[in-house]
This record gives sequence, structure tokens and C-alpha cells, in this order.
Amino acid sequence: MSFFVHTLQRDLLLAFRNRNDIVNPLAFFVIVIALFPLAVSPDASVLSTIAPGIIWVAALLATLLSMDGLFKNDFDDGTLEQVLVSPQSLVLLALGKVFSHWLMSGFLLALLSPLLAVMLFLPTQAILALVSSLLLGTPTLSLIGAIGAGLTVGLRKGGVLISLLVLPLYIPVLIFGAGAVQAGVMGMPIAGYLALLGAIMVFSLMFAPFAVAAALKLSIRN
Amino acid sequence: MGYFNSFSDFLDMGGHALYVWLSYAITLLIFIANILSLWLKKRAFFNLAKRHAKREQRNS
Amino acid sequence: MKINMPRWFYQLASPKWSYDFMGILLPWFATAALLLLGVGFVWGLVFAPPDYQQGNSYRIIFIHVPSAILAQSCFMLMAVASGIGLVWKMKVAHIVAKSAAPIGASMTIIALATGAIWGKPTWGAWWVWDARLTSMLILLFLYVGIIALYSAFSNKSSGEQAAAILTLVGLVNIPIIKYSVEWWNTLHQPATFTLTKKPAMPPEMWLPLLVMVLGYYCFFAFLLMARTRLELLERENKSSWVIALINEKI
Amino acid sequence: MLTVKDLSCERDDRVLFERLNFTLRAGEVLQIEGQNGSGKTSLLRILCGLSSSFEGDIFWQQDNVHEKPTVYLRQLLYVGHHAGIKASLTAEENLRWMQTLHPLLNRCSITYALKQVGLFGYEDVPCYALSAGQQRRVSLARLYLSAHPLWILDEPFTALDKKGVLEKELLIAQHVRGGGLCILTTHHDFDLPDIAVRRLNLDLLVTA
Repeated sequence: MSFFVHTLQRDLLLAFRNRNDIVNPLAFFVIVIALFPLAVSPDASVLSTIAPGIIWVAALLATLLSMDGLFKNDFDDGTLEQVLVSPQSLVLLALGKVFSHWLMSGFLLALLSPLLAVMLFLPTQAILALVSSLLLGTPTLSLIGAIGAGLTVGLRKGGVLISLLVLPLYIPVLIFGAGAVQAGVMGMPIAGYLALLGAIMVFSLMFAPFAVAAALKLSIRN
Repeated sequence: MGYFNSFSDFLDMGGHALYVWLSYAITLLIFIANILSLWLKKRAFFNLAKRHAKREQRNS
Repeated sequence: MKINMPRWFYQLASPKWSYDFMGILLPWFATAALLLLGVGFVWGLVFAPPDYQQGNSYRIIFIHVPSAILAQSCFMLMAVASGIGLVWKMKVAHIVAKSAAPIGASMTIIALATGAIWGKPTWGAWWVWDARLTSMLILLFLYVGIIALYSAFSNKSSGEQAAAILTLVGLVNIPIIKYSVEWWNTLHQPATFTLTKKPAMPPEMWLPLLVMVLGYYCFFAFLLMARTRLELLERENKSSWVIALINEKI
Repeated sequence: MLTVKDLSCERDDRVLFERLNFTLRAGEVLQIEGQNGSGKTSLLRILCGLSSSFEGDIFWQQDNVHEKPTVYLRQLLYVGHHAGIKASLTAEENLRWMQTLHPLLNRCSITYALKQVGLFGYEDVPCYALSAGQQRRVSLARLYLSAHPLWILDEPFTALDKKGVLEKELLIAQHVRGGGLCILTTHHDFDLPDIAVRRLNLDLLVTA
């Protein structure tokens, strides 16, 4: 378990040293959302109906954007193969890296989302639903995305391929996440949605790290 | 003929000719495409092997 | 992980043995597929009675339902083969999974196309976001991802292992996807009635459907074995049995 | 003791080596020779468990490496083509991360190791600010830290000056004299004082 903590510390330190890599997905998130009023209509009633979907889709794409680099740097500079020749567990490494990725992407997106909700005229009673659904849903996105990142890390053109592999698997999270916000807009209870998002998160937390470890092993031993 | 009074009735499919025949056509097309691609791949493989064998013969 | 399996299991792992074994089965499945599909087509199109509500457009179910069933069975089969391939490092199992992927994808396309066409006279639109069609569409995306992953690797056996991992991840996700799509669908005005959920079908209707389903399975088995055999030849082209076989053919 | 039994490797339809057998005992150095593309790196990667495209068995002490990987990996230090260095971390942070990976990197302090490779005073400079040679030296500082019985080194002398090479040679000699094993590839003429270096030439192995 201490290896998990060490990995987390190291990745957070790395993220802090390369701050641009954190800011870019967040900026992407904001810009994509700003495009919709320009493309659809600045009308408050139109925007507030599509806001839950827009914010969730933009969050999903923003996490995906940073996914490509999750293992790529470690693969290129040889630090990943050093983990493989060490007695440490790849599963814990995967878990640590995914957690750090989530803190730098999903978590920050959730914190940023109320601001965008206001810009899209989302009623205030839905903002709690938005933040909590993002907090519970984005870890799953990071976990599943890491499987795609692990499978494609050894390939020269992994970027588009990751989206192709991972996006279909994101659909349940998208449905329940956007559903929670919509329920919040209509003033209906959101606990059911959040419970489902939480269940999916726990489920992926149990399985995804093993799949990521297998994928990494395969990519390095290629 | 079955539940149809005439052949033109059969073709007409009770006014749903377009839908029924389009579906069956697409299905058959995909079936045939599957078989065709298999056959082409097989032919390509043996052609390649034949050329390879000829080259070996010439070289030896 | 070491589990002792019966002898035939290890025989299947030998490429030559599998090639020969599938060669024996192949003509039987081809004949059965031809017969069953021939009978099913004529029965479904000509002799089955029209539906009292939908008229003759319901005849599309004779090709839609079997392809939808096959699309899902094929994914199951790929997952089982991938699992065997990963656990026992069995090349043949990986090749079976790889050969099944394009067939599964084409079955999914048939199911989607026929479902959409059926929707036009029934719902009045070429595409309706109905739960079953949507799940089918996502299944197609999964197939596309797996096929793309196979072709992205220059080293074939790494590609197969990567795709095997993805297939297993997909398998775990399919029930969650289905459940979420159904939930989503009930929230947004469900379609009034769907292609498959019908009040008790009379035997004149489900019998030809059964024949078609069996026919599709035989056709699938035939295609799968033929593709697997070809892939085995390509992969083993350096081994003595393939060289002998090629010399025989030329 | 490292034993290799019937090791064969084939890559891209080309046989690199076939039915390779050797045993390396404590206190021995094995130098792998061969032209570029003869499979030296592939062999080393196989021995480290970094490649799965091989047939045959590898035993560490009496145990099959495949069955007890962690026992084996605990004893193994591998230095490959990649430096294994994070550019945005400092030399000290990099080495500390390596210590979390390998518990046996504990023979001396990080400061001492950095002093030995001539990087004293650079420990808090991020590695991207170091030259290629200096980065290589950060990577090789592991050898000073290492108490691993088995070293597997892929071209350890590249990007080093004469003095650096000499120091590393002495280090290897010291390691082996203390009962260690070392497998390496190098283009250098390589000799160790009073230690027998066994040589394995991959070019001479493949007959076809």
C-alpha cells in the first residue's frame, strides 16, 4: 500500500512541475462549453435544457484528452519498464496514477462546473446534483480510460484509438451523470442516480486496475 | 402461393414492399460480402504462396 | 494458474489439429446453413401469415431477430475465446476471437439496418432511439473498437492479447450498458411497441423464426471456421504442415 | 546462480537465437557480443522479464522465474537503453523513486552515490537541465546504491568519458568480487583486472 502512496506523491509532484498539462484540459472544458451558446442559441430556456448534457459531454471529452499522456511519458523515458523489473505491483502503480490523474482532471472539473452551470442558466437547485454527479462519475472515467491508455501506450498513434476504445464504455456514466443533473433541474430526487454512479465507480475500482496492469505488461513486453 | 393471392401481391408485400425487400436485400448483401471477402482472402493467400514457391525454385 | 483440462482441450490448442478438425466440420455446417436459411427465407417471406397489426412489414423480424441474437452470442464467444487465450496462452483461441469480430460486426450492422427500416412503417421514422436499437448501436461501437485495436498492432500476437483484454472489459460492461440504456429510454417516452416484444406469437410465425435462428447459427459457424482456418494458415506459414499443404494445392 | 535452458527467440519471422543454454554462477561476468540486430538487447530484455516473445526457461537459484517472478525481481537490477529518469524531477528525487521501486538500492546514501558519479551539488537541479552525459550518470548512480546480486546492463558505457568508463568497470569488478553476477552488452573492449569475463557471441550461434 505504501507503494500506492509513493506513486501518488510522485505523480502529483510531476503534475505540479508540469502545470500546463493540468490547465489544458480545464481550458478545453471551458472553451467547448462556451461554444454551445454561440452554436445553438444564447436563449436561457434553450441553454438550460441542454446544459446537463453539454457539461457532462464536455467533462467526458476533457478527461479523455488528458488520458493519452497518462502512461505515455513513463513509457517513453523508461520509468515504466523499471517498474516492471521491480518487485512492486503494477496494480498499485495503476491505482496511484489513476487517482492522481483524477485529482488533476475530474476533481478540478467538478470544482469548476458550478461556474459553467451559471453561464448555461442551469437552475441553482441542480448545481448540487451537477457537482456530486461529476465527483462520483469522473473516477470511473479515469479508471476505464486508463485501460485504453494502457492498451495503446506502445502504439505511435494512440490518441484517436483511445477514444474509439473507451467512449462506448463511458456511456453508462454519461447516462446516469446527465440523468442526475436533469433530475436536479426538475427538482426530483437524485439519490438513486448518485447511488448508481457510486456503484459503478466501486465496481470499476475493483476490476479496472487489474485490466490496466495486464494492458501495461502487454504493451511493454510487446 | 402461401398467404399471397398472386405473385404481384407477393412483390407488393401489402404496401410494405420497400421496407421488406430493402431489409432482405441488405441482409443478403452482407452475407455475400462476408463469403466473398473470405474467398478473396483465401485466393490471395494461395497466390502469394505460389509466387513464393516459384521464387524459391528459381533461387535453388 | 494451472488447471488440468481434458485432452481434447489441449488438442484444440494445436493449430494443425484445429485446422483439420474444423475442416471436417465445415461442409456439414455449410450444408445445414444453406438448407435452413433457404427454407427459412421462403417460409418467412411466403408462407407465414401476415401480422394483424403490422401487416407484411413484420416479415423483417425473420432476419432481424436472428442477427440481433447472433451479434450478442458472437460477443460472448469472443469473450470466452479471449479468456481462454489469455489464461492458457492459447494462440488458436485468440485467432478464433479475432476471426469472429468482423462477423459479429456484420451481424450487428444487419440488426441495426433491418431494425431501422422496420421502424419507418411502424414508428414513421428511419431511426428511433429505442432501447434495443441504441444498445445495438453501442455494441457496434464496441466491435469497431476491438477491430481497430487488432489492426493497430504490427505484432499480431500482441494485438490479439490487447483486443482480448478489451473484449473482456467490454463483456463486463455490456450488462451495465444495457441496463443504463433501458433506464434512459424509460425516461424519454418509450416506444409504444418494439420489434421483438410481441404478445404470444402463433407457431406459424415462430417456427420459421426458429428455423432462421438455427440457420444463422450454422452460417455463423461456417464463416467462423473458414476464417479461422485461413488465419491459421497465414500465421503458421513457416511450419511444415502448412508448407506441405500449400505444395499439395499448387 | 542464473540458469538458462533452451532459450529461443524469434522476432518478425527471424530467428535471433535458438536453444541457448548457459549457467552463470556467483562471481562471474557474462558479456553478450554480436552485431547490431543480433538480439543482444532482446536477450537481456527476456532475462529481465521485459519480453514475452521467447520459448524456454530461466531459473534463478532453483526456481523458475516464470513461477516466482517477485523473488527474482527483488534480486535484479536492470539498466537499459532508456535512462529511466524523469526529466522534471531532480537527480535526488529520481533516485529516491528508484529506491521505492527496488528495496535493495540501499548500499549507500543517495548523496554518496551522486558524489561518486561527479554530480555532487547537482542533486536539486531538475534533470532536464542536465546534459545527456550527466543524465546517464544519474541513471548509473544506481549501481553505487545497488545491493542486488544480479546486474543486467545494456550498453552501460555509452555517453560516458574515459574516466567514467574506468570507474564503472571497477564498480562491476567490485560487485562481482563480492559474489555478484553481471550480464552486460558493450561495444567497448572490456576487461576486468583478475576477473574472468565469459563471452557469448550471438552471431556465432545461429547457423541458418
